[in-house]
Amino acid sequence: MGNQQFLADKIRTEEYLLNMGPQHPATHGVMRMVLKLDGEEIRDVEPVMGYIHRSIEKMCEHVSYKQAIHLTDRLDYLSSHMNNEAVALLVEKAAGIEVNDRIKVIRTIMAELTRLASHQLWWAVMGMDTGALTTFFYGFRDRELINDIFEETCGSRLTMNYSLIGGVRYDLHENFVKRVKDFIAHFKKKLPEYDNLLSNNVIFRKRTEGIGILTKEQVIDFGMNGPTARASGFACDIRKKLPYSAYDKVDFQEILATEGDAFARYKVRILEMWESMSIIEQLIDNIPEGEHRVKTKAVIKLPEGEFLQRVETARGDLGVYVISDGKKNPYRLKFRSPSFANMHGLNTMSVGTKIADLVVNFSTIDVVVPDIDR
Amino acid sequence: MEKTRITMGVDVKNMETELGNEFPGNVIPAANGGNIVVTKLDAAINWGRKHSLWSLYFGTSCCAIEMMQTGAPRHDYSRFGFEVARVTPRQADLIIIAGTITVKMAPVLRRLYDQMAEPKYVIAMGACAVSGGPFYFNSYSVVRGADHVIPVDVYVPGCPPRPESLLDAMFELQNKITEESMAHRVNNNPIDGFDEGTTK
Amino acid sequence: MGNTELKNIIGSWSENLTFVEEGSEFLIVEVPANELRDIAEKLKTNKDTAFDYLFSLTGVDYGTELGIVYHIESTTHNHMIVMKVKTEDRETPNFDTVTDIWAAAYFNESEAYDLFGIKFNGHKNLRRIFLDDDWKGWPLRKDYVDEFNMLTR
Amino acid sequence: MTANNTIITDFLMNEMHLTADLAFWVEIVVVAAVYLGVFAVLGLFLVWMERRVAAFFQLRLGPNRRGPAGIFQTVADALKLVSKELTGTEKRDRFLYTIAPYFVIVTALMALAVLPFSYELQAFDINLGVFFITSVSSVAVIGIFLAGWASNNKFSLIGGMRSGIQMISYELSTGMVIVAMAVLTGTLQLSEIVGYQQEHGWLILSGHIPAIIGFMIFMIAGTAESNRTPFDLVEAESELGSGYHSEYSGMNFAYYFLAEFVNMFIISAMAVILFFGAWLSPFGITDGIPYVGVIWFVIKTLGIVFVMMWFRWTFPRFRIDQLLTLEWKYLIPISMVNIVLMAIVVWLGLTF
Repeated sequence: MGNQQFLADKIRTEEYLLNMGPQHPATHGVMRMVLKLDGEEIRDVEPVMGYIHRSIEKMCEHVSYKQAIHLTDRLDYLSSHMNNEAVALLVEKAAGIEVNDRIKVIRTIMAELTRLASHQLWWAVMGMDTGALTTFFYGFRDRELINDIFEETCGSRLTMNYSLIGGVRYDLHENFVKRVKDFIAHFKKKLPEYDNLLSNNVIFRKRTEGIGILTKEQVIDFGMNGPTARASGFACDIRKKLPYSAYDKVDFQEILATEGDAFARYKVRILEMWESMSIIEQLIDNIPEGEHRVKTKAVIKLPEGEFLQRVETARGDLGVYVISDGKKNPYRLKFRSPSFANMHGLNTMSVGTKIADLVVNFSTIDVVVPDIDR
Repeated sequence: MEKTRITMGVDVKNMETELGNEFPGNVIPAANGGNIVVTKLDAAINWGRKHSLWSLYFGTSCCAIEMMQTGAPRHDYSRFGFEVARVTPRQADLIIIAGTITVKMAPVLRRLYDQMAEPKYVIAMGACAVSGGPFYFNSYSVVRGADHVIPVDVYVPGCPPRPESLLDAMFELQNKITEESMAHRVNNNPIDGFDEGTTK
Repeated sequence: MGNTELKNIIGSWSENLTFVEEGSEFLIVEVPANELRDIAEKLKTNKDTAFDYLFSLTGVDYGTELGIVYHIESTTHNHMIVMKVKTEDRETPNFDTVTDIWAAAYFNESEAYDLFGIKFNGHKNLRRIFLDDDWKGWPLRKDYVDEFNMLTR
Repeated sequence: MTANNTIITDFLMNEMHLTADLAFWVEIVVVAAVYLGVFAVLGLFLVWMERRVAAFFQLRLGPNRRGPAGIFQTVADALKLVSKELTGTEKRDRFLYTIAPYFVIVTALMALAVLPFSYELQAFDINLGVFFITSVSSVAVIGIFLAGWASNNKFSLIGGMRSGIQMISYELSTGMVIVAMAVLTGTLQLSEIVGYQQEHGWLILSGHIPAIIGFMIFMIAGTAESNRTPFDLVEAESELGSGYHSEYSGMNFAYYFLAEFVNMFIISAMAVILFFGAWLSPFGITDGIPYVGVIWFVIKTLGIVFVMMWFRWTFPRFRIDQLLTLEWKYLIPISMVNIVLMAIVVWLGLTF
């Protein structure tokens, strides 16, 4: 490549900084990425966060445990049910509150429905980021059905506040089972449609295969989790490793891929949607009878010490770490956010690639910005 | 019959005063719209402006999901011609603040608003944009209400508000645009004494 | 591997480590600040412990002293340990960085610096990632007072 | 001008008693005004059609509140864009910034003037018609390039650079396909191409295999030429925001917005002229009646426009290096072979 070197000496190119600023369609919210570019090749990505830092951890030090649950909805609003469940499980384990099987099964079904809704939205926006704008409307059409189910049972479409300490807020609506079954039947016909529209599209395959490759060691070293890490072969599914709620009574397969490129991360999430549907099907027919809420004291005080609860949200494992000094509000409450951990891999993934690849990589690690900034 | 107000056990008398004075920063009154004299030409131009509100691609947190749902097939705001969402503020004439505005985001929102071409409208969507929402107390980095930063035309309560209420807010804005007159709009600029919600 | 075997292995590395077991389901190791780096090095490289996954790094203000809590997990043996480091000095608290041992600490240490003011010597790009650069004070400290922005209720 | 004094000049000279050359100039102004009207109405109609077709593909209703099927929606858009403030960055290159939109508009209009809507309705019938259209549409690149450069914004600079590379490289394959069709018809004059198709049937049939290959290449390169998905890297929604026209607002942006749609119309009109017999009715049923050709011309062109809109709502976007490899390593060699193949077919007289 003699002339390449010759040209490189003759033409003096200079690197420049580009702000993929807080307001940009590819950043799914308000995240700023300062790109050091040489032409269209990316030399370095430095994310600047904090544009939606709402100091939730400081607020949690002033509110009681029951009130802290309602703040967790606004963390990762696409898996709001799992966030509530995380704090509820922590307090129940720490304060020794026993929940019956019905509550566990309801929580698991709701968690899987939220995961489906989150993956649908991810797929919709992933298609938009690569340029196929129709996927946005297909994804949201199916998401509306889940919103109807949530609205009827939990009362709200997005930030549910459904699970509380010691159970769930309302009992299941009487046509909840019918609606969920209709949705599963509908979505089983529609998911192959997603594959025909985007997954098997040759341009999409060209845009995602071999892009942003992460090996298993890199993923572990960066502390990444969720479908992004499972695409590189790192088995980090908390539902399998430390089963909580009704996950021990359900047999499902943890999806692992080995290539670790953008298409592997895409494929893992699509297969996870099938797994979530099979989990719901196993649970929906035999929801045990019982109280939907166990009696708890008005003001719950945790004993001295520190507690950790890990839950598998749609983006990865959310860790809630509480240091309690026996009073009614936590001394220190830390949310270990999955998207914040996944951000570490972005730089290694996109150095040397083009801006279009950065957009694809960023949307395959499926980041929710308020989950990062807390 | 004297209208009774349901206050649900909150004694409203001193609640206003208690909240009133400690509301940091001052609120910028929205200036455009709301006067009587509308000429034939205004009516035609207002009809055009009213029915082609192109919103800016701007969503910070949870309300952005509900804004997307409004664009989705079921609630579909493309029936009214809103679906052209422009990415650059230059070509947008409606900014829907969907989500919380933090202290670090306020100058960015301020600059976006300045970059927009003149007949520009603002919808504050969700409790966070209206008044700081769930982050009103004990939070050190949230601007309590987007009207500290830019003048807001229509407020949409709810956390997050349903897509129908966002559509209703857009119709509210359309009604406001119909009575707008170009003479009134040009001379006074509402943003002389603006504050970014950080200075006292 | 249970807590007791872990305690024996790690206890053999240096004397001034204190182990705490009650009040938490994992073994807590309190490490003095100057030995942080080599204990972390040993935790990762030792075959029996093999702690290679830094789950989370949390800054804590214990009232008089500032501390960092490391939750480290081993992906091969599937056990977890909690490593704590404390310092009395509240004006310029600093610890050695662990970013070259676990890359997952890169943004977490910036967050601890941003919200608690704890510096990490050797960290490549320690900056405030969540707040403005000219923000005065460290918000998550217990003695942080901001009468304008914060309405405490 | 086919005949030296057409209907308009006769009307002007007899009733209005104007002298010959004055009538000639007045006629030019009248025709220009008509074409400007056609340009505006066409732009508005195509924008409305795009939004309805998009809604049709995306399971939603699309604009249907303003007028019967929302047809006044684009009128409202136009009214709003007219009355918008013209903002722009402070340190923009003022002269180039204001000139840029007019390049795109003027070239779109010039190309529109040459199209043979029907036997009588053709403003100019110059004898290198097709060559004139391609050369004029290649001038449009300057408009986009200048916009990218002059608006002092890194995103539009990248958009402008991308448009420069893409438009220039895809003109090669369109040019070669036109050369192949010229080999078949033996002429570049539009009316003679249509005349040839009147005797031998539509070129896509008479030229069989090389014509079909040429049509496919032309459709790919044409979509790239008009910056539409899957080649819309120039104003890639998710990467560069609004690409080269992100600093244009109000009427300047409206020029780019309309020009993009009219370019799409021109590309599909060229495809119809070169392959599907411009205004010829399918089996010559209505060829005799004057002025009816327009209807066939518009129907066929809107058919191809629908196909181009179909591309937009199904395909994701290329990356810049994939786009260039597709052109330089695949389309150009194939179109060269296509010319040789067409030459052989014509030489052996195998055309129908």
